[in-house]
Amino acid sequence: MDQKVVLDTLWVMIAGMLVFFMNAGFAMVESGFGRAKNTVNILSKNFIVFAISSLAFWALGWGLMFGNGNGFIGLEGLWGLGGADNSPATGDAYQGAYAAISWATVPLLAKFFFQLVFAGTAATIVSGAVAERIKYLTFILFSFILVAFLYPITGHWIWGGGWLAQLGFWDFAGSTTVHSVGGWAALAGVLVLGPRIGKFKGGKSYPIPGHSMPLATLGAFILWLGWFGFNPGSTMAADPSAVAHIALTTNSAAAAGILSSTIAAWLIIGKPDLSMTINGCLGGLVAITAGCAYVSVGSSIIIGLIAGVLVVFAVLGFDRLRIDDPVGALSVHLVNGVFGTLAVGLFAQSQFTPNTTGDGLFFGGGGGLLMNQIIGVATVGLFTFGASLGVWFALKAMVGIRVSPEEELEGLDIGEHGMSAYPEFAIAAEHSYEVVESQRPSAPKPGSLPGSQVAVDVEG
Amino acid sequence: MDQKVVLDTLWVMIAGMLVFFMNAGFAMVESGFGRAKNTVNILSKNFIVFAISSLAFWALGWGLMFGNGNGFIGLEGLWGLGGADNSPATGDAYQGAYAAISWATVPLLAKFFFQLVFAGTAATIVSGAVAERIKYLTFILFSFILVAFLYPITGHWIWGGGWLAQLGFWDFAGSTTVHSVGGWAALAGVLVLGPRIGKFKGGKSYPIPGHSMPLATLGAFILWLGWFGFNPGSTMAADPSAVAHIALTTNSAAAAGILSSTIAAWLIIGKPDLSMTINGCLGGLVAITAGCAYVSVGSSIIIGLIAGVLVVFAVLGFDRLRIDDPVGALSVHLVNGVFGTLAVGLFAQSQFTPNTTGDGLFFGGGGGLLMNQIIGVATVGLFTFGASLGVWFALKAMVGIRVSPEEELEGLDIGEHGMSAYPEFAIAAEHSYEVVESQRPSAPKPGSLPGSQVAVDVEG
Amino acid sequence: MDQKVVLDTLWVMIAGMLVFFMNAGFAMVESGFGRAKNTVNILSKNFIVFAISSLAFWALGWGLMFGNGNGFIGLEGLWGLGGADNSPATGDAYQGAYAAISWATVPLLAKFFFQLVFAGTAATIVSGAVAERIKYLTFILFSFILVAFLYPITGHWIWGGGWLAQLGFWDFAGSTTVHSVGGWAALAGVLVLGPRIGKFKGGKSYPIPGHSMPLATLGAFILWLGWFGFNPGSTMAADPSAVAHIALTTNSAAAAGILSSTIAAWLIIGKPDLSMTINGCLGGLVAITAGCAYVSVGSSIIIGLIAGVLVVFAVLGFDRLRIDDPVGALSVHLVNGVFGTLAVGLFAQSQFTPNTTGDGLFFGGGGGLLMNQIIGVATVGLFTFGASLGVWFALKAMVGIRVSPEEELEGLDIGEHGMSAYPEFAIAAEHSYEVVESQRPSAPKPGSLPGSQVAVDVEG
Amino acid sequence: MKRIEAVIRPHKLDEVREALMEEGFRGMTIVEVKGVGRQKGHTEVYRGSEYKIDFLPKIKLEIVVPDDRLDQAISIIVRTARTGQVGDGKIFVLPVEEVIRVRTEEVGSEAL
Amino acid sequence: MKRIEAVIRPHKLDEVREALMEEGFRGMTIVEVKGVGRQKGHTEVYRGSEYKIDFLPKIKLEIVVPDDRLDQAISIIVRTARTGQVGDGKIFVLPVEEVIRVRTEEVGSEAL
Amino acid sequence: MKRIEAVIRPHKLDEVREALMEEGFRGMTIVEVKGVGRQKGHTEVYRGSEYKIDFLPKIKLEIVVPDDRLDQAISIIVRTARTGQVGDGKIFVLPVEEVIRVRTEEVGSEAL
Ligand SMILES: Nc1ncnc2c1ncn2[C@@H]1O[C@H](COP(=O)(O)OP(=O)(O)O)[C@@H](O)[C@H]1O
Ligand SMILES: Nc1ncnc2c1ncn2[C@@H]1O[C@H](COP(=O)(O)OP(=O)(O)O)[C@@H](O)[C@H]1O
Ligand SMILES: Nc1ncnc2c1ncn2[C@@H]1O[C@H](COP(=O)(O)OP(=O)(O)O)[C@@H](O)[C@H]1O
Repeated sequence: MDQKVVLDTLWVMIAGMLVFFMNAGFAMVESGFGRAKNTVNILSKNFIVFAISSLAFWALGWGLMFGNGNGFIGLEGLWGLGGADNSPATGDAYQGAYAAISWATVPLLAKFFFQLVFAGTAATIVSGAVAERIKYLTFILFSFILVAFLYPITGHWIWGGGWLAQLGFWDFAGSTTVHSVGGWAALAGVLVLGPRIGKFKGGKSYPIPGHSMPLATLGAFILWLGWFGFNPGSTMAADPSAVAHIALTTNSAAAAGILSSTIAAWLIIGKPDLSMTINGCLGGLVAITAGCAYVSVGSSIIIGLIAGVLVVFAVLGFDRLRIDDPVGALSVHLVNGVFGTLAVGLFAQSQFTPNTTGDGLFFGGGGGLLMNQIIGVATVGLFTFGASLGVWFALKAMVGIRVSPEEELEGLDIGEHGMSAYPEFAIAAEHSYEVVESQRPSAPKPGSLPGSQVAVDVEG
Repeated sequence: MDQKVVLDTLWVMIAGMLVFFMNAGFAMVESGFGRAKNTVNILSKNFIVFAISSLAFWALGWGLMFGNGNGFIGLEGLWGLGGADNSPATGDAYQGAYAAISWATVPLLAKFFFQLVFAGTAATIVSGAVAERIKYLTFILFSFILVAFLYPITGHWIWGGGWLAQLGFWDFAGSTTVHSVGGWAALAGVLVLGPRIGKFKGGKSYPIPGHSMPLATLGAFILWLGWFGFNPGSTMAADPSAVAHIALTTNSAAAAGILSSTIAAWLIIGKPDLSMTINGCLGGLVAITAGCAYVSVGSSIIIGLIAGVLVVFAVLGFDRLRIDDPVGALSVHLVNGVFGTLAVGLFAQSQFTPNTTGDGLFFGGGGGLLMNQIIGVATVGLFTFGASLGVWFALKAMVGIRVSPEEELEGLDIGEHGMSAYPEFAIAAEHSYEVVESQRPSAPKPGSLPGSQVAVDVEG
Repeated sequence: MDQKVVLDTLWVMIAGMLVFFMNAGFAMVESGFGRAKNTVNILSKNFIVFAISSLAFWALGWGLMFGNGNGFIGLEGLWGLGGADNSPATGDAYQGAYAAISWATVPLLAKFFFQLVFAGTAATIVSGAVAERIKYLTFILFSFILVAFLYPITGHWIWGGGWLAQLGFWDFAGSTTVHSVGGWAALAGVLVLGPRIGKFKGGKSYPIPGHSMPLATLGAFILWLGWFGFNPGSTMAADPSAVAHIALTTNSAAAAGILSSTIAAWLIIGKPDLSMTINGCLGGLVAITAGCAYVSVGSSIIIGLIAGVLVVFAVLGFDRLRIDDPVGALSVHLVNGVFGTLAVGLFAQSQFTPNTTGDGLFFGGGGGLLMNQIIGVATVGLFTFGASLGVWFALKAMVGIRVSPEEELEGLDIGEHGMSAYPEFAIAAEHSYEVVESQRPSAPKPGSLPGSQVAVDVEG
Repeated sequence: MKRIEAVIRPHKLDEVREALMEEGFRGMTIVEVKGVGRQKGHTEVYRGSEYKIDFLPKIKLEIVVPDDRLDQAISIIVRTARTGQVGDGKIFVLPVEEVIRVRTEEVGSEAL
Repeated sequence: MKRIEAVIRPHKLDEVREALMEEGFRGMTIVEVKGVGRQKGHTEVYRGSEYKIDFLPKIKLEIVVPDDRLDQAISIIVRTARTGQVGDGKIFVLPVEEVIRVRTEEVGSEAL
Repeated sequence: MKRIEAVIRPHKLDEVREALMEEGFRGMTIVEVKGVGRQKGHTEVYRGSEYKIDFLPKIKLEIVVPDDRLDQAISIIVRTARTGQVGDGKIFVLPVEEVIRVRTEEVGSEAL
């Protein structure tokens, strides 16, 4: 067999396994940032979501995303990976229903495995933002729809040879395709759900500390590791210099994001808040995802530095907008997914991956690339946010979206799953603290934003 | 050097490392499903068992399993991996004591490393089932005997060119060779040990909830990851289409097992019990292990769906039989090890790995393959269960098998290790709950099964 | 592209990722062995340290270590990886600033990535020993200096073609270069810091149990996994027999270290202390790191057995010397880093990696190699310990090194980070135990050692 | 002096504490307890077996007050801790013979 | 009314609770406490240092009863909590001046 | 007999216990409690929001003593628990009507 096929397949499969492991990372970060009484629910969501994604992407998602079709949607080989395909043949030798990904010199099932773990990531991003109040069944249904329909459609535009790909929109490993799509779907869910009971009261925002920092930190390390599959693996080829270059830009952005978010938190909040450091790391990773193959190591450090600061301001900003995102998923995946995609338009240098992006604005390439990136970010955002909003509202009408206030107060673990995460540990009573008035201007009034309109207010 | 040797070795070593990491997965699942007071003991067992396996398999196990010999046992190159061997030479070029595994194009030590991590898995399966009451030293001694003698003997029958291999019994990655062998050894141990104090009282089964669902869930993710080494790595060759195919059947069965066990638990128990979802995932993985290279992706989904349901019924069934398995190891590894091996006889399709299984019953190949699988399952089960029973009884007579009731009540951590897993956390008192009479028919009377005959009953 | 470059790069990158993941292992071991009130701080240190290392090694460390220069220091291509370099060209074809590592057939950035994760390991070793009392900022600054200056200088001597390399000092994967360097830097820090409040009182040593054994055990498994990147990856080439051989010596030493430390603890302390078993595993791994490519599997078992016993005595010994190392970092990395390096002089056999060490003392090679190893151990130790002592004292003078006694008593989590690791769990009050007088001779008097001279004693 | 011990619902603690402090009761001590009573426990499942947790988490608030402020304190607690559902809890009043402030050795009402 | 406070072994709680409830004592409150007494603590080891844990985990069961049921309650507890080994615990009886049910403001025995 | 309930700082427990035991008080029971009083809580931050923890961890030490040893016990506790800072805690003395040792059914001072 052709050695290149062997090498590329090995690399793609190993990288895919690392990305798969990110599910464990998300599960740990999200349960660590949640409360003990909702831990079984958070773990269950994160555990089942990849199972759902596996079946949904196999059943239909892959076909919609990579099937030959028009600029908006795949139409061939839709169901059950059933299209004709003579992979690993490439180029002119390729014959089959999935021409858009025929450039990868690996068997069809290797392509599918690698793309599947990406689809799973988009779905799992949602789970953190909607945690601690969403119905288990509703989350499962939404995940299925996201991976079977929404994610593959915008995915087709970008990676499936669709109109954005033709326009010259570049997103190497998925800042937009995966992360901001997950982020927009999450934002829609958060707005339909409203904030957790007790999060915003009387014009104040009450912190709801995560119950286990070791879990959250472990999760962050696992995600960081997984990103070495996510970005360098997106070469889908064992290209030595590309893999090494991408691993390094990825790592540098993470490191820079850690530093800048820690410093920003230290300066703004007064303490180096570990939860901000973790979000900063992930923000840097998300931000470099689009450009990891197109920018220099120096640029990756700058992108990471900006991402880390963005995360801190985004967390504080969503709080003031009364948008309740328990784990910072919006700040990490949505905000930095958008930023990272735009950063390609600024920092790309043609030399790193010739015949792709060309040079960005800061390297003499003019604003054309940036404009394409803006168009991509905007259209993908509009579509995903709009469609998700529709799906969430439909689910709300049909099966309900939020657990009862009693259940939410008691914890979803008992209500949804009938069990406790830590049945033997003494859990201290919540509350019994006062919010300290900060120097920041007071939060906007209730009702001034969609999120609070639909908020459940049990205390009132 | 021959590129194929390089590629195959890289893949085998990396896959072996993933399988090695399953030890961490078992440690987390088992300690998560145990009680806080036994956590140090469970962790210690899972940590030392791979060390024991490493030495036992090196000293003798490998030789018995792969040494040239007769249909029942290896006889050449028994001790300390000491036989002549000119690996990576293969086929006619091979000369040495380990001809049965001469088909793998990798150096001897790579073969050994990969096989070692499998032997270690069999041993670690036992630890969960016998947890919370077994003496630390007794477990160590049993593990040594299992890996030095019992596992390699049946392993020789199947993978060492022995009589089952010659018969036409197929077990690609070890549903029987590894998982059901571990399961039978565990069953024997559980029966000799008897149930934990307080598990069965007055005809009722008392639930003993695991102390940490995050640990258990993390462990399940690690195991799932490890299985991408376990199954695809069992090619022992960097074969692109086989590796991709096996990774996908493996993943699909896991996903299907998650779904079906969750649904089954939801319908039967009334709630989507996370511990059942986790067992369902692992059950699906065990069940696909034998056939991962021989069945289609569609079949793998069916196998996983069945496995998930089987796990739920098996957990409930063992409970009614008063067989006390704290972590569900029997339901996962024994029941689905058997089912998965038989499933090869049903779902195998010759096209996926030509010149092996041929077609199974459902694909027009008739019942011959199924019959071979039944013979293999039965003989391996008989041998391992019988021999293990003997070993457990011998150990019971010589060093004792079970800690004292006082020690069991106080927890094995203090008794066996003199330390606490969580010395600073306030642990809530156990008990203080009532068992709810369920609609299920009441459990059989005490004493109707071997397990309860030897049970310690302190409360009585 | 040359297939060897592809293969070597894949292997180096994957191995590097495994080593990267060791950061998670260190974080888990160290936080598990620390107290709940310091957990956020320990996690933060372990999380930020790799970010710091990434930037420090990129900015300057790499250049000092591998830049062409004299026997003591690199002088070319110092800043930001900026030297000319035509990697993956090797041998005579190589042209560039980093000739010392031009033997590796991989791109420059792959070399950098792999070396970076090693530099990060050295830095993270320090964090455990100085835990529970060091200022967060001071630790960050020290880490930067260690990775930017100290580590690369001795690294240049050994791996950068410096005077020790020319002398014939061999350290395959870094028992000295990485582990004992980390250990010496840690020892200096521990002595300047003094013991934790409450550790030594009235001539007695008070145990301060770690707060979570599951975290510590998980961490140990992750480190063990990471070592399969650390040692076999140090080939920096996909050499099948070397990789398999090294993986096996590595694993055997770990297994042997587990057994011998468990037995030693059982005999000496009376119980198989899990924390000793974990340290024994890591001790075995550190000890085999220098010689993994040079010794037989049999020798690796002997080295591991010795390492495990050494760890137990070292832990007890440091305690009697009133040197307070919460996690056993000195016993693991310093003591066994030294032992492992010397073991090369004893156990090396020329056959395994020809044209390197030659035979050691026990294999007929005479004492020359051992003498070189002694010289290397001593000079690296002197330099690193001395320089670190200077840096720690300078930092103490400029920014302070130790948190206030009040903060230490309340926990660094609130003091340094303003947050709790487990805000919902009820944490039991500390203390309320009595130290049992052991049969061991009483500890030396306070004040007889540098460590206690600078000790803070709040209780007195 | 009297000691009031009020067993209340955990999520009512904030409200009770705030009301007491507003009325000038500056010191109190709480303990996490578990209670059995008329209020039904909840059912959990684990691996197919259902079981009922009889003991429910409660907070016991202990506050020592001078005799003349006893009724006021009780009425504040009753008012703020009530939801009207079974399980709101009980208030016990116990006699206290002496109070001493450790720091100053003040005794009696001075020490509160 | 009296308050019985019984410090007992944790694993005896179930039995004591069941016996009390069978005899019609429907409400009680428990606290996890630690006790020092004649019963010896156990020894732990950590990294080679041995230490003795002096405080042993106990459950304190608090139950307020009308005067006329005091002896009955005590004898139930004594009977069910006893193992005969040192460390079985103690029962303290304290006077209670008033009981109020938060939900209904009933007082006295009515409130129990 | 009297029951002394002393709310003290957690890190003072060892000293108080040792002093009591040296003077022959062999039994006592402790509970982990949280206290509000004059002592200020500390501020934590989480994701940018600051909040003040009002309840501070304290230890409540309960010790039942014969009437004639009451003053001695109190003075030991006051002496060893004091740091001089606000928050040192309080000692409450409550009457105890009866003490029974579960194991032997001894009553009164014998049972202590
Ligand atoms: N006799 C009693 N002695 C001590 N505590 C009691 C007693 N009866 C009830 N309690 C406590 O009061 C709590 C509430 O009592 P319950 O009967 O459930 O509802 P209600 O407060 O509405 O009467 C119980 O959970 C328990 O902690
Ligand atoms: N004087 C006391 N005051 C308060 N609690 C006490 C007192 N003496 C004993 N106790 C409690 O009773 C428990 C049992 O006492 P102990 O002397 O060990 O055994 P026994 O119950 O057999 O006399 C102790 O652990 C402690 O919680
Ligand atoms: N009226 C009270 N009733 C019950 N406990 C009290 C009362 N006042 C104070 N306490 C307890 O005493 C502790 C210490 O009181 P505080 O006013 O902070 O300082 P100080 O002991 O110096 O007076 C509090 O944390 C609380 O647990």
